Amino acid sequence: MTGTVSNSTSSAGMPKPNTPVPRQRFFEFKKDIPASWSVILGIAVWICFFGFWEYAVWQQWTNEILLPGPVKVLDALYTMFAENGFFNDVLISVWRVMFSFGLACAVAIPLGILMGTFRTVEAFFSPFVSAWRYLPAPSFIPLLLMWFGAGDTQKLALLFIGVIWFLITLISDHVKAVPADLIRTSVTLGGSRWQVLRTVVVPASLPNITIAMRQMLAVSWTYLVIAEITAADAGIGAVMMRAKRFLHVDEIMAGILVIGVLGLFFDFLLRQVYRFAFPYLEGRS
Amino acid sequence: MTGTVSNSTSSAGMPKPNTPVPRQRFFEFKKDIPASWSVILGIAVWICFFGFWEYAVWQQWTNEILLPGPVKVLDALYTMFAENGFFNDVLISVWRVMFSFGLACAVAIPLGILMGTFRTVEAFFSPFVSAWRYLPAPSFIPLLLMWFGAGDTQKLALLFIGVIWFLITLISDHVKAVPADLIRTSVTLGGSRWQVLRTVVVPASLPNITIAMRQMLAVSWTYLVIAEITAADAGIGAVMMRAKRFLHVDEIMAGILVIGVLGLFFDFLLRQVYRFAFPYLEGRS
Amino acid sequence: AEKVKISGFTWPGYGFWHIAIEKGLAPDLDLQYQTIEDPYESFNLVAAGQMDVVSSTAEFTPVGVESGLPIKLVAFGNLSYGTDKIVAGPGINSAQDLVGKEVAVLEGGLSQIFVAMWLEQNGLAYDSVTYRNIIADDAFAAMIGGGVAASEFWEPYGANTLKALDGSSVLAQSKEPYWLQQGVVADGHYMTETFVTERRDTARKTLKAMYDAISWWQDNPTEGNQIIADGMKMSVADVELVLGKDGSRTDGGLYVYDFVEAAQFCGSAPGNPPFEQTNGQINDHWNLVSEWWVKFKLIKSVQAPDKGIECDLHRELYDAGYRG
Amino acid sequence: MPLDDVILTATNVSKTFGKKTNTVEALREVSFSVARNELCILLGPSGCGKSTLLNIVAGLEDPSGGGVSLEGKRIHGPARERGMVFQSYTSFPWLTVFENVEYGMKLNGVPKAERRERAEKFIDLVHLTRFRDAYPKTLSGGMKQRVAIARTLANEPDILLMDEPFGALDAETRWHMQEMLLEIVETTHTTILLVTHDIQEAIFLADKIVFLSANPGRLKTILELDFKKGKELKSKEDLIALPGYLECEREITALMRAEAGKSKDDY
Amino acid sequence: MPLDDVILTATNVSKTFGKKTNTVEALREVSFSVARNELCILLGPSGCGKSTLLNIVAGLEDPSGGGVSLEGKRIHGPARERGMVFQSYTSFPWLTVFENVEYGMKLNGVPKAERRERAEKFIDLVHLTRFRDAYPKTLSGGMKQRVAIARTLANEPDILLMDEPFGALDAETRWHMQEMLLEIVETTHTTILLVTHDIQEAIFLADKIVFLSANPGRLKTILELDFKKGKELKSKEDLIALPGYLECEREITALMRAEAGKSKDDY
Ligand SMILES: Nc1ncnc2c1ncn2[C@@H]1O[C@H](COP(=O)(O)OP(=O)(O)OP(=O)(O)O)[C@@H](O)[C@H]1O
Ligand SMILES: Nc1ncnc2c1ncn2[C@@H]1O[C@H](COP(=O)(O)OP(=O)(O)OP(=O)(O)O)[C@@H](O)[C@H]1O
Ligand SMILES: [Mg+2]
Ligand SMILES: [Mg+2]
Repeated sequence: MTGTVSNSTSSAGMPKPNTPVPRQRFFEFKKDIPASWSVILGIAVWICFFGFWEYAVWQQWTNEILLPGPVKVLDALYTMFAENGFFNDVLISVWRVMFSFGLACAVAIPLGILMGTFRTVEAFFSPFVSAWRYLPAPSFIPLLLMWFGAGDTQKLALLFIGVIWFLITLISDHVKAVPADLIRTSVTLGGSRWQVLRTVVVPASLPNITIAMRQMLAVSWTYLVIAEITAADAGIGAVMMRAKRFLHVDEIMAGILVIGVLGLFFDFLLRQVYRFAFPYLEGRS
Repeated sequence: MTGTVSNSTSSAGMPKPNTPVPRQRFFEFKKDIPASWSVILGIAVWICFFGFWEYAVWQQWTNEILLPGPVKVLDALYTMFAENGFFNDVLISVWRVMFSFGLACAVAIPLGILMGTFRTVEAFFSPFVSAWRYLPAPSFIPLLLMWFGAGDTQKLALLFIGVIWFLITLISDHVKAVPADLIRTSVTLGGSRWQVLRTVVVPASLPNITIAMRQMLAVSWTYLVIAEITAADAGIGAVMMRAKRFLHVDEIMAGILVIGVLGLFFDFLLRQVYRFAFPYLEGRS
Repeated sequence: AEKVKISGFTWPGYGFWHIAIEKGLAPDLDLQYQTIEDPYESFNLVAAGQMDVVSSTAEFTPVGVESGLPIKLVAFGNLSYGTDKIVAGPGINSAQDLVGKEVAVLEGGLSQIFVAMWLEQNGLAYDSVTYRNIIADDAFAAMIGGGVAASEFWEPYGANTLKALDGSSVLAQSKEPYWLQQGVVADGHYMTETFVTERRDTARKTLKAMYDAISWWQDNPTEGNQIIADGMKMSVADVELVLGKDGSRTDGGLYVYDFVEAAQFCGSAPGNPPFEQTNGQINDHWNLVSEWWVKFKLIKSVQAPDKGIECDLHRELYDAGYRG
Repeated sequence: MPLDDVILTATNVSKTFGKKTNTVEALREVSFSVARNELCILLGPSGCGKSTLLNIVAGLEDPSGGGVSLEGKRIHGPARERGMVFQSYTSFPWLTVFENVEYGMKLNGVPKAERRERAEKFIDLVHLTRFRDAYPKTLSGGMKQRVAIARTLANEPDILLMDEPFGALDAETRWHMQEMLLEIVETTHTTILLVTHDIQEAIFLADKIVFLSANPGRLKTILELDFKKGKELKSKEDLIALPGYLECEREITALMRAEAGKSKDDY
Repeated sequence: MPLDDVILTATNVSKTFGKKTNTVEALREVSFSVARNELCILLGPSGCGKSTLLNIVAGLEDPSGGGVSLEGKRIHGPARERGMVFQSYTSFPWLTVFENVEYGMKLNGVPKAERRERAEKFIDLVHLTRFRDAYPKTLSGGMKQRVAIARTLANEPDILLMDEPFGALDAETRWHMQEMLLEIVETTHTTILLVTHDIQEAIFLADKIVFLSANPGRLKTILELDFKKGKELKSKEDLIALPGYLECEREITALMRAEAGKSKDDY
């Protein structure tokens, strides 16, 4: 034995055996808070918001025609669903967003993957894609009308060009971040370029691609109203447009509400897809 | 000596001293390409684009009223600058985007930092901010007109609400990613909460906040046209709006072109700011 | 049946297309009505050869012609009969009070001419105010928010503004005899040149179907308004606000021309249209509007009316004995 | 070392993570003390709770039971007196070497002139004088750790806590750092509590080794390295040459092996 | 080992990075060879070009001069014959342990039944049978590296290349891995070329050590570890107990020290 084992070194300076005081402060760095707090705070913000809104209307701070109170909006929402067949419009809008977004993904994912993988592809497309990100989508409505007519295709095309450029950029950035060592591993195991692409680059970037999709789906919802203003016979945006023509602001607000709820719902859905599709990921959101 | 030093182990299987063939393939994983290739490919895509466009117009594939050729667009652009005082409109639009974006940053940066730092702040604001991301900005034009009048404020407000929610989300995500060990280091050096916030959280997240700003500035440009359609006497969007009323599609396209160029220019500017403001960062873009 | 593509924005004044469709008034045509809220997008579709008929406000033709758009105004559809108003905010009681202030109009639209003419009528220069491009949908909010001193409105915005904004008042409205006589604030129906020339028979049938619908509506106003409300997806109350309840054409905000009146306005039938308008006034209207667009520097010159107006369809119908 | 010169005492420190159903017992009633000017090593198999214990001493975590006192005063929360160096590189990338070292003193309101003097002294001590105005990005991993050490020392803590400070460095750099640390102890007489699981490192550096056993972390034994007493070690070669070194390494290796064997498959 | 049983030969391998003004000479005319079934270690100070050399052997980089041949054939580009294990964890997170090990064989069109059999054999070999269907996220660093090793071995390379495979692991896990690697060599008689800068690791594992000097990387010496010849080493304790071990460690330490001293400030 070169060391001496000493078991109890308790000596001077022993602290009194008082139970430690758990410090629970309201503002603590990066400290997780109890789930109950989250829920309470999350509800609190909405209560504050709706409360303030109703109060502002009640106090007549603003014009009631232009800013009806939340109760009136909910009432309008009920009427729209119960009597005006609004549900059908919602379905049509959801279909438009989903379909156009699906198309955008079908183009952006392969292109983004190729751009992220091969510098040559990137050098070719990147200047083009970056410039088109600034595209003011509404300005393209006349061209889209001409090319696609006044039907659904035109609206789908508008939603498509509203998100495609950002989507490509995000995806190619994520693919660029695939660790080089994963690719090198596959190559030294005898993988051909096509095999590496299929068995490494794609699965490695898929989780982050899904996150990019979630972000851009949110943007797609903000374009819905613009897309459905033009030549729309149905859809949430068309209903809001008509409501505007006859100054039914409560219906417009109801439409905004529905879009918000739908957006959150699909965000939640994609979160779940992420969870279930990538069970192998470390505990990330 | 426990090992034996053997100097030249050259023996059987010596390869012929032919010079190695450098494999330079066009599609190589993550392999940097010569700068000259980048430039050539980057120019190539624009030549392809403009070439195809001019060809399509020349072959009369589309209606010339609705899709004038690039030459005609450039011609219109020249006239607009030389004769119609378009430069002034451009300045006004730039000012609007910059000012509203500055305001958005002034709100989003502190709030995002607090949300990223303290879970309680996040729990309160996050449900609210996520829902408002889906906000279809154009639907708020009447309310903004009512609150802010028909002047500049209203347009600034629209540009503001178009980017603020995403900006807050992005910034708070980046702040959340500040390494906990940096914060803990400061705390064990005796830093108070305010000191930690000021001397660690802020400088550590600032580079990524700048990147988030770059991304959202791009989005801000896409909203410019929507903001300037209503009640605008000047600005790129107003000019495009008038051009639309009188079917001057070449001017609309010129407007789009200018917005694209401005977008790229400010992106470049922020990239430079990033470079010069954060010289201490490892060789990242 | 032959397909005819028609478009217009959500406005009861164009609702007769729905009646024509619903009641099968053009048995051998397949009329398809498409709602397109921005008329300029309808004209874009015309340029692309994808639209045959567009219903819109009546002032567009000179602009379209100068841009080379292959389009003709074939009929004056209706006259604003009180639905359009110039409403002033608190403290503004006369044209004089407006000098140097901002007025919300649809730039390059009828309302701009309406305001400009009204200013001149009151002895002021047409450019003594600043025109702000805010459509009526938004102008209500803009007036409440301040900033604009007056605005040109159609219903229901005018009535709502008067109700919501204390001290607001009507400065002018389209029901006044002068405006009715001038016929400035009106809707028209446009057809593409190819449609008019190459499918003339169809064009005639299409026009006839619309006038049949108007007659039918005059006889069955309640059911007609219901059809229009359903077709436009608006409430019956909103339709009645504009078209009236009893088919008399004078108990709403719009006066709808029947076939003979429209033909007279076009100069394709003998006699004078109502409101002291003259036979063939459509050409004067063309010149009036064109002159204003030149003043506003939106077009370069006034062209001959026949470049943008086609009144022979009415004449042929009239000659064939049709009377609506 | 007289027993009454104890600076830090941990008494029956326990720690349980998680809530209700899903709890992990990381530490169970661990007691030990560190004497003034001592370099005490916390050694033990992976996951035995070394980092948790160090975090409790630093005040970054609260113990579930028991407590720690410094200079006889019960500790609450993190403080300047207990500076910590982490395994990850924590030199602030936006500050130069000098500014990094000065940072802690700035937080504590040390006047500028003194700050400058002390910073330069400690930069010298860790051999970074040449890099005084360089940003961390231009430094190697070892150099970044030296910045962190200098920064903490310049802040004059009563005890320096280090959690595997050399764990991310390559073998060769690790040597240099260990030798430098002994040099620093020689000069500054700082009290150090250092976590590692590298046995050679522990033997080379330690005055005393506190060995924890795994699942949950309990005090297994405290080793006083008698064979090193009075010897001056400057380099690893000196250690290897020391009689008793091999025996000591073998003994600790056996201890480690016994603990690690408990969960053989999960290495 | 007869000299004519050489499997890999590197001849005058040079490598310069960068272009025109801004070049780094990483390797200058390095020649060495690896015999069949040998475990050859590339040792040298940090930045001496070990990884670069290994990458050239793997075919991931092209040499600027000289060349490498395997089984007498000049190599071009990466290939199945030269499987590589990296320091970073490269087990594919989206595949289970079994699918990871099977992966290389799938690329090379090995039929399903054989794939399964071979995969299970190598999973056994690295003691991961219990974790056959687990995803890498549930594995520790050491286990991830074992997956990578099994995957490469199951692909039956002529030579196994490893770049600091245990560099990111903690000391204790590193032992286990080293011992396991010797076990594997015992069983499979694989030829291995391994990069490290841990001297103990090098001595423990090597049949032969190729020592590179720094700035630029040149061959300094090749060491045959005669004191280990014929001895059976199962654990680190065996090595420590072996006569001649201390002397060998001291000798290599001195070599290393001499090289590292060249750029003292940059450790
Ligand atoms: N925040 C936490 N929440 C839940 N469990 C934790 C937390 N931190 C640590 N643990 C658990 O406590 C035990 C001790 O962890 P700790 O990090 O202190 O070990 P360690 O000895 O430092 O290990 P290593 O040598 O790997 O650094 C482990 O079982 C770990 O999983
Ligand atoms: N892609 C590259 N471009 C430019 N220089 C490089 C590149 N890769 C390596 N180098 C340089 O070549 C030299 C050798 O690097 P290498 O990574 O091979 O060393 P190493 O011996 O593996 O070091 P370590 O022990 O730190 O892993 C270093 O000076 C390094 O900076
Ligand atoms: Mg630890
Ligand atoms: Mg290396």
